[in-house]
Amino acid sequence: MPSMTMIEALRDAMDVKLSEDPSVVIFGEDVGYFGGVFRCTAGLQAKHGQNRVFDTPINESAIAGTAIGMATHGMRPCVEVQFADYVYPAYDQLTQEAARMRHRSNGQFTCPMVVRMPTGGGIFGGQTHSQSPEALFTHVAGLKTVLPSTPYDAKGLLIAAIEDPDPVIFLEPKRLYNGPFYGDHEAKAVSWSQHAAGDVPEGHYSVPIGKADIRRDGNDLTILAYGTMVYVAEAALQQSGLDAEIIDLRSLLPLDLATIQSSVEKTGRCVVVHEATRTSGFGAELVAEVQEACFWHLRSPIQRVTGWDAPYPHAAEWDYFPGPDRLARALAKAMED
Amino acid sequence: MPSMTMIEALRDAMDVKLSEDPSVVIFGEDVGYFGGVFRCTAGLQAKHGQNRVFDTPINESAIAGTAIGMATHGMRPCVEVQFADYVYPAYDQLTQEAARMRHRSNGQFTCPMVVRMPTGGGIFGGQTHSQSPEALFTHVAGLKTVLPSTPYDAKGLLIAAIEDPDPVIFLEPKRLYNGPFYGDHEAKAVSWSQHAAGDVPEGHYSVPIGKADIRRDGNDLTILAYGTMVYVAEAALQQSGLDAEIIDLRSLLPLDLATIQSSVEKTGRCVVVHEATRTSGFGAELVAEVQEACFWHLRSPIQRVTGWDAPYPHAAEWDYFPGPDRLARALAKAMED
Amino acid sequence: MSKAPKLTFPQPPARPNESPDFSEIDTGVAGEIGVPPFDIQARDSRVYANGLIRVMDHDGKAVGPWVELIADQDASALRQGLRDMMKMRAIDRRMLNAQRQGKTSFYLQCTGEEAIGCGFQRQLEKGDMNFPTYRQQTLLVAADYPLESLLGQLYSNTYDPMQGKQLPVLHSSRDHGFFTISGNLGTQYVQAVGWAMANALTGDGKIAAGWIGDGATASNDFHSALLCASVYEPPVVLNIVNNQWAISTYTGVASGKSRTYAARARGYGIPALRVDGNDYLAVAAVSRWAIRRAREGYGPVAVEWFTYRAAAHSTSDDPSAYRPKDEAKAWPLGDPIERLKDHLIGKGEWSEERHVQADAELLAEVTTVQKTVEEAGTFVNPKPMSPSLIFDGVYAEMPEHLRRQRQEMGV
Amino acid sequence: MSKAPKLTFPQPPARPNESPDFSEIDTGVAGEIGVPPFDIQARDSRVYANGLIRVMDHDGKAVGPWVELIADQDASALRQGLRDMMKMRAIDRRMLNAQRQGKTSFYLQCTGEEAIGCGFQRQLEKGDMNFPTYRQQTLLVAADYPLESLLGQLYSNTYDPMQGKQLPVLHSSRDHGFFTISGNLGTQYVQAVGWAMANALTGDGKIAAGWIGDGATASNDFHSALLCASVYEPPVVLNIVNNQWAISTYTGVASGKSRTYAARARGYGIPALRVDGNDYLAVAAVSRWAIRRAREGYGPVAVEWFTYRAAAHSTSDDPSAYRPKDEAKAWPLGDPIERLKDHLIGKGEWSEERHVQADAELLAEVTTVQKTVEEAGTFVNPKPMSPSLIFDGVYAEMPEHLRRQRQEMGV
Ligand SMILES: Cc1ncc(C[n+]2csc(CCOP(=O)(O)OP(=O)(O)O)c2C)c(N)n1
Ligand SMILES: Cc1ncc(C[n+]2csc(CCOP(=O)(O)OP(=O)(O)O)c2C)c(N)n1
Ligand SMILES: [Mg+2]
Ligand SMILES: [Mg+2]
Repeated sequence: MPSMTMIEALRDAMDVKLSEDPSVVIFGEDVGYFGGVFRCTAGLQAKHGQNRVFDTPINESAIAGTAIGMATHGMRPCVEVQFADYVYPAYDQLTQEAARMRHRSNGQFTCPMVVRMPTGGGIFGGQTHSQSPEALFTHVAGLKTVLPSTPYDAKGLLIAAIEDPDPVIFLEPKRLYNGPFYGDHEAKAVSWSQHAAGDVPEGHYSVPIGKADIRRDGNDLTILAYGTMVYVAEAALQQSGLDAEIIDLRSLLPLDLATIQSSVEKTGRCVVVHEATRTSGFGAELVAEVQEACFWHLRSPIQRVTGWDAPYPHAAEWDYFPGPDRLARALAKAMED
Repeated sequence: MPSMTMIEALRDAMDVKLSEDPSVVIFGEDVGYFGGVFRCTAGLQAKHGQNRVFDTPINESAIAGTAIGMATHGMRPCVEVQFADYVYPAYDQLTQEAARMRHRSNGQFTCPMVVRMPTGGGIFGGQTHSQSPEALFTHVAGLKTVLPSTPYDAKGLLIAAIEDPDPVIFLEPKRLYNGPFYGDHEAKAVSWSQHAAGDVPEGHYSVPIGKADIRRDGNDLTILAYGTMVYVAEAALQQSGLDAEIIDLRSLLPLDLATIQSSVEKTGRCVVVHEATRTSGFGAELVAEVQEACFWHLRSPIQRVTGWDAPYPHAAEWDYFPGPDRLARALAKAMED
Repeated sequence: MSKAPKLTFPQPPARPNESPDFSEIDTGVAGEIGVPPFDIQARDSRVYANGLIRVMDHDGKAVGPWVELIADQDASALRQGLRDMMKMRAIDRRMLNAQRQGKTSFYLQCTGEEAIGCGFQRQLEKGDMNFPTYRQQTLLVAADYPLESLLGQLYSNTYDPMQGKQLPVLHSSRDHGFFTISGNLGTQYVQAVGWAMANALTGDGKIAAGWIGDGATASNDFHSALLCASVYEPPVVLNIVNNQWAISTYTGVASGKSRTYAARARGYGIPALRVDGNDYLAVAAVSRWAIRRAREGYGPVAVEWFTYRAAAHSTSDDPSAYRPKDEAKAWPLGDPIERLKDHLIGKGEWSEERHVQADAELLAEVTTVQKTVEEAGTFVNPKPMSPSLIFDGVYAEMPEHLRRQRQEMGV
Repeated sequence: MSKAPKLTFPQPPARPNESPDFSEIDTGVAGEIGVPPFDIQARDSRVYANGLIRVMDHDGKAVGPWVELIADQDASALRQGLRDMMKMRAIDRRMLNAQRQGKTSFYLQCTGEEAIGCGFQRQLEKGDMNFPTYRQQTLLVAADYPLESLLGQLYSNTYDPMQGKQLPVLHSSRDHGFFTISGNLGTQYVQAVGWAMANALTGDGKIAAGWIGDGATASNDFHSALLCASVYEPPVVLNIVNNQWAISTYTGVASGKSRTYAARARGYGIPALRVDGNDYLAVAAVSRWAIRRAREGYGPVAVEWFTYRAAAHSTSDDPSAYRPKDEAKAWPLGDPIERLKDHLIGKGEWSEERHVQADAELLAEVTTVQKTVEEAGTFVNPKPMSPSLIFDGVYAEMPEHLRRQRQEMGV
């Protein structure tokens, strides 16, 4: 099986769908001729033509708004927002329009579209290239929100997202584009070719939206993670030596509560980790669901390890980024009593 | 003491600040000559002139963006968004600009401004006149979010918000504008003149941002509510006959965790109620904080009673609105075991 | 003469207790502005964007070069246009009443603006898509949308194709080329451009029409729409309905110092025209020109329909608080129904008697349907549908957490 | 000739491996466009918005009516302008290098655009406020901003007035009339209008200047800004820096079929001018006109500065992937430094020798400061500040939950 980076896997997914389905179109800022600032669409315009892959003006609400028009007409746009930090101008179109179409028109108009965007920090991008806005989308009924952590899932989930009958927010942890990241920026970079999850089948396959992946079986406690934090969790376990179960959520909305519940019922302890700011972050929703579903099994308070409630700093990036040390401390805390 | 509706109390707060402080300006759609579609600013332009109170084009991001420019210059704009459902075009300016100014400029530029908006349902407004977007703001570091439930608090909190050195999102439960609402739309409407909280002192006073209000002492369990839900909670207690403590949060961010914690440590049971959709709603944050702070005191799972994860419907409004019956059921559940 | 900077605050010509004053409005002369070629460029459309295209003169005669574009519109076609407008007004009359009686939660009229949607719709083909605002029910009426569905939506009962999900007047009918209306202003304008891009990409031969009010031209999506139309040149007609008011706000607060809304669109490199929206013949002719031009691949065009919102903004509004009571009567371009009526009478193709009779017939038709529909439930006397409908259509397939919530609802 | 609708996709004149082609660009004739009166209306500004205002002719002579506006700019003033630009370029050279050596995480040059910010800033008064983009460091340099602070921000060390909170190049200095830069494009353009509204409301006699790139004119805030400027007419100069590229995207994808960006602004009812941004004299003259006009209460004006982004977008970009390598050299309006240098030499006020010497001096000055600043820490060899700074300034007073988080951080 060929080994791919997450960038190549995403590109391959779009290539597959462009080839299979004439209603698929790809557009966004710098995605056409150039192929995207992260190169995710490189070569796709040359291969499929300008009518299928093109550049847009710098206006995220226009990207979303035109995509909605196309999707309600019957096409399947898959658009890119250059950084998740720049999705806010499109927030109205995505949450009040794309998310509402099917419901408000009672099925007359539907909105099968995908909005891809690089998310998360760890690249010294400062407060406007590092944000994790997932919770702003999981609060919106009518949207689905997914976030892969491997090239294999990235391709499979993106194909599933493009084929989904409803709008999907597709968050790409940019720190994982070229390899897994275990939270130590001074350690030698690992490439996907050195990781099993870098093996990506050619052609069409999909990973179902709404199913979590148990990345590691364990009995001491359950770690709920997604994106870059999955690898931070692995690193934290190295330090703590605990036998934790690591669940990679992959899909935040809909959420695979069944998998989470059976794990926490088994371990009785739970730690939630994400990069986004804590207050009203997606971790809050996870804690709320777990404490309700597993209350009688919980043996210690559910811990949240998150980005601090402050803008993502440039210089102090590694004091902000929830790394293995901070997570390990929370794991220890969760094991108390 | 004069009795005021919440509308009159808000107007009085703006009148007081306009009179006291020349740097205060009020603007928004239809707020100038006409005085606002809910009449909150009626008479203010006639009294204070067009330079202090004026109409704007229908562009919420322009309202926010110009307000930010004025606030960073040194003025204190207090702007109105006609319905909270229409704040999304301003989301980028409010969350990426207003919220970030002080931090990113290291204090060179600050942004003392208030964004008022009517929130919540119960007026047959359908999905675009009934939303409760508070959780979309509590996730944003740098913003404060408040939500009064009485005319007294409305005036005191609005004065505090206008005087606050940082941007404040000021949500007004529109179903409470003219009187308390106990969740039964067929019951005879109660006016604020019939309610003690309708007594509002003249002149300047303020209610501190960040302090909750214990609306009812009780020992059986703790109900965390805000806005319209405070009255729904009172009605639910009528039905259930339980001796619950009702906490009116008033300020969501910053949150008065101390008051919440001591209450739940006393009662050992907690129910959270809000009108917003459940997933990633502010209730999730409350549950997460309470379970962490009060884990060893909790005797049953914390319940969430919320709007359903669907757009706010027009016809089925009362099946969507979290009323006394639904809350009473949750209270009973919380009392089990 | 140097002066200190001061802010300007656009003012309407008259406020309550002042007498209406439209002396600033230059209505031009009927027939004076020509028909531009299909390949006209924005830069050459100045006279069309800053002037006012009119076809009917003061005696109701059709004059000027636009007449031949609608040469095939014989008397029966025009009578149909008249009936469309009269039917719309009959519906407004009945439904305003119904709301006053508490039978619906909300209503909104389009009095004085009937010619625009009625005249435009009759020039469209099946499969073309309008992205309307809440004030273009005329598009449905002139598309022969079943009255049962139209009224059913207003009553939120079983006749409502949307099952009461949406606020009254936020209609949707894909089959009638009427896109689902959002309560959020502006949002659909750029969606219309996206739809038109799909028209071009799929080569389906259809076009899209965006609709926006003068006040909502201030919204960001107005800009996005014009921008994308200018960049990609899809087959879209971008309609701007300038009815002088946005609730209580004078149109000057949206136009600022722009000469016209058409002129603003022209700045985006899009050919633009300004048209008397109360002149059914002008509406029909310009609509046909714009729609054909788009369909034949000449790209986007913007049309400002110049009119006046004669009624209140909605049943929640009282205009006497912000404008002179009799301002509507003073509108220099009259009433669209009266004008088409006079035109037809002048041609000997209509009469006062037939008009009165038609009015009665239409009112009767509406009233009959209204009775039937009301039996399925009104706001005062609702016949609730299953509450579980709330969860239908949030997604194509209901996810687990919605199933749990539906159970919790206990239905 | 009817055709099926097809989408258009704006294309640059040349792509890699093609030879640069600017034959479509009409540079007009230096001195040909006059100076408009302060009370000019948008409708009368067509020639200024569609033409190109130039002062220096091909031999570097100052010609035409704009010259007298800067009659007081004697040789020493112009030499200062030249030094400002040369200093900026020296900084770019050194800092590009530093980034290549890994001493900073990121850098971004303004090569070829130096005249615009340098020329504009020298016409402002203390207290006026710029709302710059990341490519207007020139505004700081020409405001004599301390080099230590400028470089310190790039190194995110203790010399950084923002304590490393922001990405390199996102400067802020209220005292130097330089608003804190956001990474989000466009947002500050409408804020500039709001600030100018405060200038008018407080009567402080100051003005605001908005800055935006050609690509970012597509953003919603560009529209909001022009709209509010048109409605309220505050003292604001709305600058549009058209450098032909937005990262890899050709300016045509932002302009669409608009003739110029100035023409788009004119559609909003705002007088607009288009100026050769590589002509320091034209920049100085038009800036002075626009700034004075705003200060004297004649309202907003939009200025499109026509230039070319000679360097890469940033250190993360490689333009050879999307445009001809030697396109910059082919720019018909030359290089701003070379042109002002030639002008001064032509006047006998400057020489090749003095130029070489000045270059060396400026490079030495920058290098010395660079050494000092680097001692406080670089990206490869950081001297971390207290992590708890993360929590400073989120709010004026640190709320309880942030205190708890700071404790949790363990500092
Ligand atoms: C984004 C948004 N902001 C505000 C509103 C509230 N609102 C509803 S209608 C209206 C006035 C619109 O005026 P105009 O666009 O001229 O259309 P008209 O009502 O005159 O047909 C306003 C401000 C809204 N619906 N959406
Ligand atoms: C809202 C937003 N969208 C996208 C970006 C990513 N981005 C950064 S610079 C840039 C190009 C800007 O081009 P232009 O406005 O012409 O300015 P220039 O770089 O040419 O000076 C883009 C797309 C951003 N910073 N903000
Ligand atoms: Mg209007
Ligand atoms: Mg550019």
